[in-house]
Amino acid sequence: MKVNLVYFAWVRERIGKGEEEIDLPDSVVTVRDLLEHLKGLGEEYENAFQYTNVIRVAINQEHVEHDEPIAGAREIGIFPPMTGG
Amino acid sequence: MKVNLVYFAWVRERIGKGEEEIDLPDSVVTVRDLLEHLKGLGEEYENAFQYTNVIRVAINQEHVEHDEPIAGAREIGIFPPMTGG
Amino acid sequence: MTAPTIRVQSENFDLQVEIDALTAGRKDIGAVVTFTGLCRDEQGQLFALELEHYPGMAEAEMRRIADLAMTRFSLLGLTAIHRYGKILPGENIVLVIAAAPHRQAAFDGANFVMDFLKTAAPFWKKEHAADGTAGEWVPAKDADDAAREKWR
Amino acid sequence: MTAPTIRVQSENFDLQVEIDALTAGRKDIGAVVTFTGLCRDEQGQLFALELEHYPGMAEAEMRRIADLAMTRFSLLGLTAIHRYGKILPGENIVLVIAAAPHRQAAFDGANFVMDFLKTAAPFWKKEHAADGTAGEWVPAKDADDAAREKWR
Repeated sequence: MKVNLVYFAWVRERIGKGEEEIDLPDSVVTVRDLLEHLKGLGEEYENAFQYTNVIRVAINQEHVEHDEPIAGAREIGIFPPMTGG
Repeated sequence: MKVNLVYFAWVRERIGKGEEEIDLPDSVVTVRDLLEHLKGLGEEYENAFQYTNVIRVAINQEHVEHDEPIAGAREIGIFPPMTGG
Repeated sequence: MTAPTIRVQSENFDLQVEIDALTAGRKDIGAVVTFTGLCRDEQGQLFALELEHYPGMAEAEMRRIADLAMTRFSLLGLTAIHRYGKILPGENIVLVIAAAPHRQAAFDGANFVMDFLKTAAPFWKKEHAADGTAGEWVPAKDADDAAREKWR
Repeated sequence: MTAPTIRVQSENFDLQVEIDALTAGRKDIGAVVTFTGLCRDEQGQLFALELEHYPGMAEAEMRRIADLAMTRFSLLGLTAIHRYGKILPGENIVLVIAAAPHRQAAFDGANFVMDFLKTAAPFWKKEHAADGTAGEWVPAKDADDAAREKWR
């Protein structure tokens, strides 16, 4: 499955890019699986996803929990807790 | 004792004037005494002070309760409950 | 602590102008909350409100309320402006601006000032009907007294 | 019910202009509450904040929050504007305007939108120090999550 990933704030800075398209193995079913998979893609990813419990995720621009399935996602946003307002 | 009385809103309209100086007998000690005294000054006053418990009073431009002594008052404001804001 | 700005005036006000005056040159204000009270049309039957006030006492009472709010919510600035005279539906009646480092104090400060202003500042509203009939004085609302009680 | 006005922009905003746009030609609005969030200087050490956002989702999330508030507090109008890019101390970051027939709904509406906007709208602040050193991302506050809980 191919998905577009978009990164923001320190997640973006640590990974070193704002977006990428990646091909996921079938074993990646939920958001949690995705974050664990990304963690294994290299030092910069390991650095960004050291503490996955603080990471927030949006599928198709809507917030989701970590147990959400990612099937059918066109765009997955990955970012730290929000600090706007 | 002479005091300046100022009236507002429907109290003013019922009495037919916005202010007056009146001379009070020594028996008038509190705000309550004053309102009862005014009630006896004629039909327009009786009409204005029919229900004295709703009337609000300020001495020297500060709100006071009906049991407040009026001794030393330069100006006594008499008016209905406020409806600003 | 800056002294509150208190005005009783017949003219309208501009929120941005008043906020700029309050925040100019400052870098410690993180939150500004404003409340604007407008003249509502009661089912198309209102021509205008006429606002009467007790000159001198109106400003004094607004200042007392403002000082209480400044202290209670540690505000960095406060502006309260109340209009008098004839006010048409859709026009402004009253403005309160509260400035604070953080948002809850600014919200509470503006809300507190409005609750006390409604029940303690010497202003009275008279309604003039669209059909030209003589106006009625707006009765005081128990709900306004109740709103004030939440700050005890 | 008028649809909320939602904007994400780099330019500043003018409160009076935004309120006029919301209330123009209406006579049913009795109360307008605004919240403005400003960039505070942390003890003279902040040169600027840099606001990053998730384009598209930022607007969508603000609209979801605004729609919730419109329904929950029976608002007559709502505007939410959030800036992005470099913002200096003393400058505006965010504006929320809530219009209602009466004051408490307007206060609650604006407060609710701010509580949810802080914790759910995809914006992030980075601090740039006055001495030119590399910026730090502002950490999320537990207090902001707690503030949101009061609406449950």
